[in-house]
Parts: sequence; C-alpha cells; structure tokens
Amino acid sequence: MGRFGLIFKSIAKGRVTEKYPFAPIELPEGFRGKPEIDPEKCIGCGACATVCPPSAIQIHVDEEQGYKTIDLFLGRCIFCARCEEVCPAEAIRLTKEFELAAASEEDLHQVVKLKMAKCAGCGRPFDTVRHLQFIAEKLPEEQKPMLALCPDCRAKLASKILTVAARRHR
Amino acid sequence: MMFKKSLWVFHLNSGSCNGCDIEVLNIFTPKQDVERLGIKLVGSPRHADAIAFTGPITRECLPKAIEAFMAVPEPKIVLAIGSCACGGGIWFDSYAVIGGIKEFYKILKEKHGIEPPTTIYIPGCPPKPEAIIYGVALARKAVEQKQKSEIFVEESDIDDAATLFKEATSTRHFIPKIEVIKRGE
Amino acid sequence: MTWVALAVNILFVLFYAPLMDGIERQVRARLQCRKGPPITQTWWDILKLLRRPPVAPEKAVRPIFNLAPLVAFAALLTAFILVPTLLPHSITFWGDLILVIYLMNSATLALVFGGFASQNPYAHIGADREVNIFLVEELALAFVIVTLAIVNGSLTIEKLFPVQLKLSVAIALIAFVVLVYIASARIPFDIPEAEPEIVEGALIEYSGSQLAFAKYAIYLKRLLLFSLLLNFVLPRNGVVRPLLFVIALPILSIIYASIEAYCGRYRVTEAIRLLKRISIVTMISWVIAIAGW
Amino acid sequence: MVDKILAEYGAVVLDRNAKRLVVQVDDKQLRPLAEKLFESGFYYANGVGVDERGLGHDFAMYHVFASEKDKLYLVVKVSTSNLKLPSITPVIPGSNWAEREAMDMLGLEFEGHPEPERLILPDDWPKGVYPLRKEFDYNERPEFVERKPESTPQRTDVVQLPLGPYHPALHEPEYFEIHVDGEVITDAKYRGFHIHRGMEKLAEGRLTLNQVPFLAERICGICGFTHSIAYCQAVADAAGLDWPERAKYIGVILLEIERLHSHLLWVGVVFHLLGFDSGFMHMWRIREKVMDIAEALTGNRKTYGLVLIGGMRRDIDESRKNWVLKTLTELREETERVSKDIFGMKELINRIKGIGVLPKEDARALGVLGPVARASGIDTDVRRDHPYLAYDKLDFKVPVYPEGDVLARLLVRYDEIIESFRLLEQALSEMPQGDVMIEDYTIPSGRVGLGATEAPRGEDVHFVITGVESKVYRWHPRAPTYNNLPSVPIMLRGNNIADAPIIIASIDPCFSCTDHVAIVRKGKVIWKGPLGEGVKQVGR
Repeated sequence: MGRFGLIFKSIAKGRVTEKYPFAPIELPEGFRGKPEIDPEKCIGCGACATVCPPSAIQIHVDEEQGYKTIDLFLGRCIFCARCEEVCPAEAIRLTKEFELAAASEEDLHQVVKLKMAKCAGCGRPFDTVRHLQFIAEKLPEEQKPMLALCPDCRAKLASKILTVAARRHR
Repeated sequence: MMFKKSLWVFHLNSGSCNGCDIEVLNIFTPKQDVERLGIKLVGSPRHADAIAFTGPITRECLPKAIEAFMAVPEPKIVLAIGSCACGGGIWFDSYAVIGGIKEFYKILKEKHGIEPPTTIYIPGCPPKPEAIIYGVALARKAVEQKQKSEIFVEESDIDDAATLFKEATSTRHFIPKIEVIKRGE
Repeated sequence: MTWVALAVNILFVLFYAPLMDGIERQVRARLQCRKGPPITQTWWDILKLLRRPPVAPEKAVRPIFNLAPLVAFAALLTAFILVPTLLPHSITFWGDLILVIYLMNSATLALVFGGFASQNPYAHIGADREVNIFLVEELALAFVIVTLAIVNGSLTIEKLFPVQLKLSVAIALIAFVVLVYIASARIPFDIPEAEPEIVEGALIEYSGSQLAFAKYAIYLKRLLLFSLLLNFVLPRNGVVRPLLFVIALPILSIIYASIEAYCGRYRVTEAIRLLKRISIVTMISWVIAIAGW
Repeated sequence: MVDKILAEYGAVVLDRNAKRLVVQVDDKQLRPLAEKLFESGFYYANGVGVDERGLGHDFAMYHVFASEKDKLYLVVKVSTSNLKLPSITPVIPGSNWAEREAMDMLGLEFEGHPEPERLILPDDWPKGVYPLRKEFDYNERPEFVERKPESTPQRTDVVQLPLGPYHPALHEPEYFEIHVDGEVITDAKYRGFHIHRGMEKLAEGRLTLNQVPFLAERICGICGFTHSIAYCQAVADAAGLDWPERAKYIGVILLEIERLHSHLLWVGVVFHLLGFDSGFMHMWRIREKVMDIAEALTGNRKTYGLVLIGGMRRDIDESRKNWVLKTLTELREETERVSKDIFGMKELINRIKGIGVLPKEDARALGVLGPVARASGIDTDVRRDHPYLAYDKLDFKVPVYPEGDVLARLLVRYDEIIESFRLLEQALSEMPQGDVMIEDYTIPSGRVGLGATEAPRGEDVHFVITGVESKVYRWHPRAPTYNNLPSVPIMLRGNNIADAPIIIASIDPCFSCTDHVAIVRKGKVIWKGPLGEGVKQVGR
C-alpha cells in the first residue's frame, strides 16, 4: 500500500498524545523516583553513602558542633535504589515522585543533621546517638558499656584488658 | 513572560551518555509531543531561546559549549537536563570532566565575566520525558516548584554516650525529635 | 474604494500567512498521530521573535545581512499590492505578472544574499542550493508565463485573471501546481533549508526580529504562490470570490501539507532532474499555445 | 587447532576455560602470531594496556582475539619493561585504535605503528601525563595547556568545512573530515571522542566492584544495560561465578527489550535523516510502548540499573509477565504493519539502495561487528557463537545479508526486531522459577576475566582484572562503535556526498560508547551532510 496505506492508518489511529502537564500521568509500580530520607528513622550509619555509585549521598562530620550531616544531592543521584537496598533502618526509600525540576541547585539538597554522642573516654564526638542505640538493641547487655567509647578508646581499652589478662595468665 | 507561548530550544550534548539526548528527542514524538506547547528544537543556537545541556561537560567539549552558549541571544534560559548536567552525575570528580553546570558557570564568570542566566535543573538519570516537560513548564512559571531544599536537624540534649546508655536501657525506643527547616518558604 | 480594498487585502495576508503555516503544522501533526501545535502557534513564534534582540555574527557583512530580511519582506508585501487576494479590486492597479514574479524572486534573492553575507558555511551551502533550484525553477516558470501570455494575449494581471481554459493552459497550470509546491520549499524540495543537514540553510545566523521577518517573508511567499494559483482559476468578481478564496486556501494547505508529511527529501541532483522534466512539460505547453490550442 | 598455533609461537597458557584462553607470548613472537591468528579466522576484539606494577609486574598489553569458528576468545598478553612493544596494526588494522589508546593513556610505545598519534585525551591535555598509570589520581585535573592550532595545512584540492561538532543530525558531538573530488568522496577521517569521561580510571579509583555496573551502564544511554551485563559477566568469569537460571532469563528479557528500543530508535532516525519525519514519528510511537515495558519491569525507562555481580536485583511477577506478553503481541503486529507500508515507499528505499557498500574482506580486517558485519555477509553473533545468559536455550535466527549497503543494514535490523519479539516471547514463557541473585561469593584478586555480549550495535567486550578490597584493578570496556567507526571511510569512498549522513548513521554510531577512551587528533575535520552537493559548488 505504501504511503497511502500509512496515511489511512495514521488517521484511523488518531491522536496518541497525552495531556501532561495538564493531567497527571500514571506510573507503574516500582518506579524509581526521588529518594527520600525519613529523618525520624535515619540513624546516620552511612551505609547508603558507601554504596552510592555517584556519591550523591555524602557524610560530613562536624566535631565542634557535634553533628553528623547526611547530605543527599538529587542533582547527582542516578536513581539506582542501592541506598534503599542497604539501609538497615529502612529510612531511605525511592518514591514515585519524578517532578524534580528546580530553579536553583540548593533546592536539590536534602540534609539530615544528627546529633553525635561524645566518647565516655576522650570526650570526642564519634558516632550518632541513634546509630549507637541501633547497635545497642542488638547487643547483649554486658557489651553495651563498650559502645560508649569511640573506636580509639575501645581499642585502647581492649589492649589494656588483654595485657592485664596476659599478665595474669603468666 | 516572553516564552509563555513559544520556546525554541538548542540542544547541546556536552558529554552525555545519550540517555538524556534520546529523552530530549523523545518529548517531540507523538506521545508527549511538546510542539503542542510551542516548544521546538532548533539546529542553530542563534534561533534559540533556551539551551539544553545534557552531560557533565567534558574537557574536550568545554570550549565548544562556551561558544554555543554565547551564541544564544539574551535573555536565555538554561535547562540542565539529567543528573550529569545538574551536578556532574557519576563522573562529577573525574579528571576528564568539569562536573556540571555550576562549574561551567564558574569558568564563564572567571574567563568571560558572564553572569549565569536563569537555570532550571532537571535531575533524573535520565529524567522521564514528563519530567523534562515539567521543567519547561517550571521555566514558564506554569507550575509550582515541588522540590524544595529540606534540612532536618535533630534536637537532643543528650550528647555524651555514657548518659545515653543509662537512658537507653530504661527506655528502649527513645528517639530524639527532629526539626525541619524548609528553605524557600 | 480601491485603497480600502488594498488595505483589507494587505491586512488579510499579513494575518493569514503565519496562520497558514499553523494550519499546515497542525495537518502534519494529525497525520503523525500527534496533537500538534494550535494553529496560532506560528503567530506566537513570530511575536516572540519580534521581541528578541537580533545578534549579528562577527564576520557578517553587516549592511547586507541586516537589510536582507526586511527587503524580502517588503518585496513580498509589494507583490501583494499587485496580486488580488481576498478582494479583487487591486486588479485594476498597474503592473503585470512579470513584475510579480520579479518581486517574488527578489525576495528569495535577498535571503540568499543575506545567507552569503552571514559568512557561515552552512548558510553558504543553503544559499547555494537555493540558487541552484531557483535557476531551474525559473526556466519552468518562464514557460508557464509565456504560455499564459500567448493564450490571453497579455501579461497584465487584469487580463490574466482568471485565465481562459485551453489545453495548453491546462498543462501549464498543472505544471504550475507542482512549481508552487517546489517554490514554497516543502519536503522533498526543502533542500536549501534542510533542518537535519544544514540547519535552515541561509537563515542559520539570523536571530530575533530579523529571523522573524525572514520567516514571515517565507510564509508570505507561500501565500503569494497560493494566491496566484487560485487567481488563475477562481471567478474574478462577486461575493462568491472572497468566500471561495477563504475556503480554498486551507484546502490547498491540507493537500500540500499531507504530501509534505509523507515524502522523503530529495538530493539536490534529483530535485533538479525533476525540475528539468517539468520545464520540458511547460515548454510543450508553450508550443501547444503557439499552435493555438 | 588454536593450541597448535600457540605452541608454534611459544605461548604459555596462563588460564583457560571453555570460552576463553589467556596466554602470554614473547614480544618478538607477537606479530607473527597475530598474523597467523588473523589468517585462521580470528578478528581483533579488544586491546588493553595495563599498568601491572601494582601486581608486581611491569606494563603489559593484552590483545583479545575472537573467533566464531572456534567459539573462543583468546587473550594474548605481552609484557614490557621499557614501555616498548611491537605494533600489530600492520598485520591487523583493527588494532589501530587500541594501540593508540594505550599510547595515550599509559605512555606505551608501539614500534611500527602506522600513525602513532595521540588519540584519546583533549587538545589541552599536557604531554607526559598518563591518566591510567597508577600514580595518577582519578580526580586530578591537570592545568589546561594551550591548544595547538590544527596541524594539517589547508588543502586546495578538497573543500574543507569546519562543520560540527554539534550537528543537528546526530545529536552528539563528533567530527568527520570528508575529502571530496567533485561530488564524489575520496576519503574520510573521523575525529571525535568529545565524550571521554575518564570512566576506566573512575572505576579503578572511586568505585567498588558492585558500583561499576552502574558506571558501565552509563557508557551509553541507549545500549547501556548490555554493558553492565558484559561487565558482570567479566567479573563472574574472573571469579568463576554462575548466576541462577531465573536471573539469566531476566537478563535476556531486558537485553532484548533494549535491543528492540535501540533498533526502533535507529530506524526512526534513518527516516528522519531521509527527511521522512512521519516515518520517524511512527517508529518512535511504537518504541514508546517498549519504553513503557522497560519502565514497568525495571522502574526506569532507560539505565535499568538492575544488575549486580551476583545477578538481578528485581524479579518479574506473574501478572506483569502476562501484561508484557500481551503488549508485545500488539507491538509486533503494529511494527509489521507500519514497516510493510514504509518499505512499500519505493523511492525511499531506492535512495538507500547500493550506497555505502562495505565489502566483506574490509569488514573482517577491521573487525566490524554486529548488524554492520551481518549486512556485509559476515555471519557473526555473540549470542550464538559465544552463548551467555540463557541464549543457548532459546531459538533465534541470525539475519545475514550479503549486499553490504545501507539498505542491507536496515533489513538486518528490521529482521532483528522481529527476532527480538520472538526471543522475548520465548524467554518470558519459559522462564524457570528460583532465585535471581547470589549473595554469597568471594572475588579473588589479580584474576583476568572477559565478558562479551551482543549489544544492539555489535559485540561488547569487557576486560577485567580484579583487585583487592572489592575493587577492580583494571577494567576496559570496548563498545562496538569503536570497531565499526573505522569502517565508515571505506563506506563513504566513491559515494555521492549527498549520502554521507545516511551512510554514517547506518552503522548506528554511538559516540558516547566509544568515547570512554579516546580522542582523535587528526587534520581539519568535517562532518558534512548532504550539504555535500552544496560543498561542491562552494568549492568551485
């Protein structure tokens, strides 16, 4: 039929254009849209930042103020949902939101600032309060005091205990 | 608003993987058909009202991108399409790219003294065609901007770990409150 | 009365020319299963362009580059003083078909010069192709005019419109229908401004209001060609004429745009070969006209 | 047979499995061995220069050869302590770019290379800085040096126009230089690599093994998924992993969806280049449905991001499977109907008949791949010759046309669209139950792995050396366009300039695929479309 066949078919087909932006569109289940951190659930463990391929989630530690900042920059996010997969607290998930355009780059940031706990030994802030609690819930009671120490102090303490034990053994 | 009814776009691939380029092309196909909104793709930057960057702007593309950018008459709109153009994407700190539109503006400012024009950031990898349409509608101020920067700050008095564990043992599910600051409101 | 009619005609063409492009865009969109732009879209484009500042490229020959779109626009408007459109009254004005064709061609040439003056390689190629096609097209057009002149015994617009239908005239008119298609630079003959290849050819360096006038001139040229075609066949007087004229224009648009939507672009050589064939047809019509049929 | 040749040239076998063989040869034996391999049916698949100082060796060059007949990938390693190696380009033209790439990125020298010029880095890149050496940090940004003016003198016998790199026809920056005699093309040169994004270094530097699939997917926004699969196959090959059956089928389904969308896109673009915009609109209207399927299955229209080293991240549930099957049946009918009408437009078809011919011998010498090779009469398809995922359990035909012109390339792709529909239907209905991901694995370090997939444009070959602490030591992807582009000058020669754009587009060039590594620094460059005819007049 050639070109005339095609013309007739096009007319028969009619218009296929959707109405967007004047009408919303349907999105399939499982669509990977904007990632959102639930600030009430986030424990600041940093697992998401570690797996994020483009480093769109970055962690900054402010030792003076005692805050840990989780900075999610949508303008670099590749919407791969790895963060959702690894988050132990189910705090970050991908919504169906895709209308993310913004007039300034600042609007593309989502920042969660979490309070950090000071080490019982040296007094240096070392981990978020929530992360410690999260671990504490899974630890047996007798090991919990160790959590109050930063990794450095913990190592020192551990070596001390070991030396004492070794001496005793001897 | 000059571009309310008619907006001509010059599309510049500044080192993109093609994903965004295809989606830019895609909005002209029957399903989305943005010609109905008066949007047209033009081949010459001189004809354009808006310039669409896709890609993190590679070193090799940089001089050409500056040239094309300057050829678009003022006033112009810049559409930074895709995560690469917005913030450098997965390559943001690689040796071969300059890392997104913001860095591009810095270079423009330093070398040519040009102030950045109105810019619409459209994140996505690649953004859905509808997301691009939404971005253009935002440039025309036809829709409200949904995406706002959010800063959540945890408010809590406890800051030393020793007291924390005293408290934690008594109330297992103690969770400190959080304060939300939304910028732009 | 004539002046009022003239003013009405000019206003009509000024208003309708961009609208016609809008209609054609809509037709093409429908044939591609799209919603397409509103028919006022071309108007919005032009209004926007008029508000934008023109930027001249550094290397351009400024006087020619800046003037070219205005010259083209003015030449075509002048042609519309001669060619009756909605109201037939301007027919009594002086001037003949040759003048109309000259005005139309000077508009084309103005844009070609503008393209050369811009010093852009794409514009050069576009302008160059334009000239190529234009030269061959001219030959065919000349034979059409000569045929009509012989049959009607005159070249004045007053005598020519509408033409007497004879065998030679019929052949010439059919050739003219094709020529109108080619001269209005539609696919597959939009080679001079082929978008995917050389980016609107001669117009590449134009921007803002200059681009608006250049585009306007192109739309006016299409309308002028349609008007000439309709004038040859429509009755000259009466209330029916404006009515028929207004109905016939969109119909022509629909037909031409449908053909345009379902053709691939020719190479320049192919286009020229086709034009040469049309020239032969028009030459035959001329011979037939001399023979008196 | 291969073993006999290898023994003859004193090659030492380092590692072997059913699909690939790694050997090491002495640098003096390399060129004769390469020549012998080429004669016995091997083509050049990939070339990787590696800075092996971190593994306790010197610099090395890995040449990868492939053969459909032997169903084998052969990795030939040559080491060097003084950065000098013999070039094999004189005997296998296909290795030209790979060697120049190693010169650029690592500072290796190839003795006897016909055009030892910089290929990869930008014009303003300082000399003596080699990004792929281990001492270079991935995020180091050396100072811009002065751009050298084009070295090629202005020629008077050819018309040169600085067209591009932003040409509206291709929506990607690239340059072609076409030398014209009258209206006929006498020679053409390519210059591109504007999209070199430093991906290989990034993979070694910032990313971990399981992040690289996402990077690999962004090699190309059209055919990215097949790259991420190829990468995971390469790592799986190095570590000896095997995916669960269901993951393999899901991989096939997504790969075929990607092929469908890519081919429909290409057919549309060809019509657009021919000025037939309605054809473009119809093809893309059909393609839109394919994108919907991809979105429903993966959550994104492109860059599916579904694959990790252990398998697939998402399963396909029953109801969605049925919906996809139904939609595919409708799509297949629609595609056949519209294509039948378009193929009925005689003058359109005649326009692309007999132009851009690539003879079979040249195609083989350059190692041309995929639909371009199949349109030149080379019966090659990774899916059949080196089966991966579940392709060995599915039934499909490999279309081969002997003409070698643009029309043949269109027909090959059209046949592949239809085959893809068939493959999808089979894979969806035969998919076994089970897991889609293995979580429990270890990746040994310092192992060589090779992964090959059939991308819509041809064969992707990914080469991996695993590193410590779940990093890659070296990763080198080779996209099909890398092998196909050098054939364009041959296709162009002798043709009318009017046909240049359609010929170039006929290989379905995907410059971003190729540009992950290189930059040509040659002559004044031109991409001239059918403006060509105009070019002739201007030059007169």
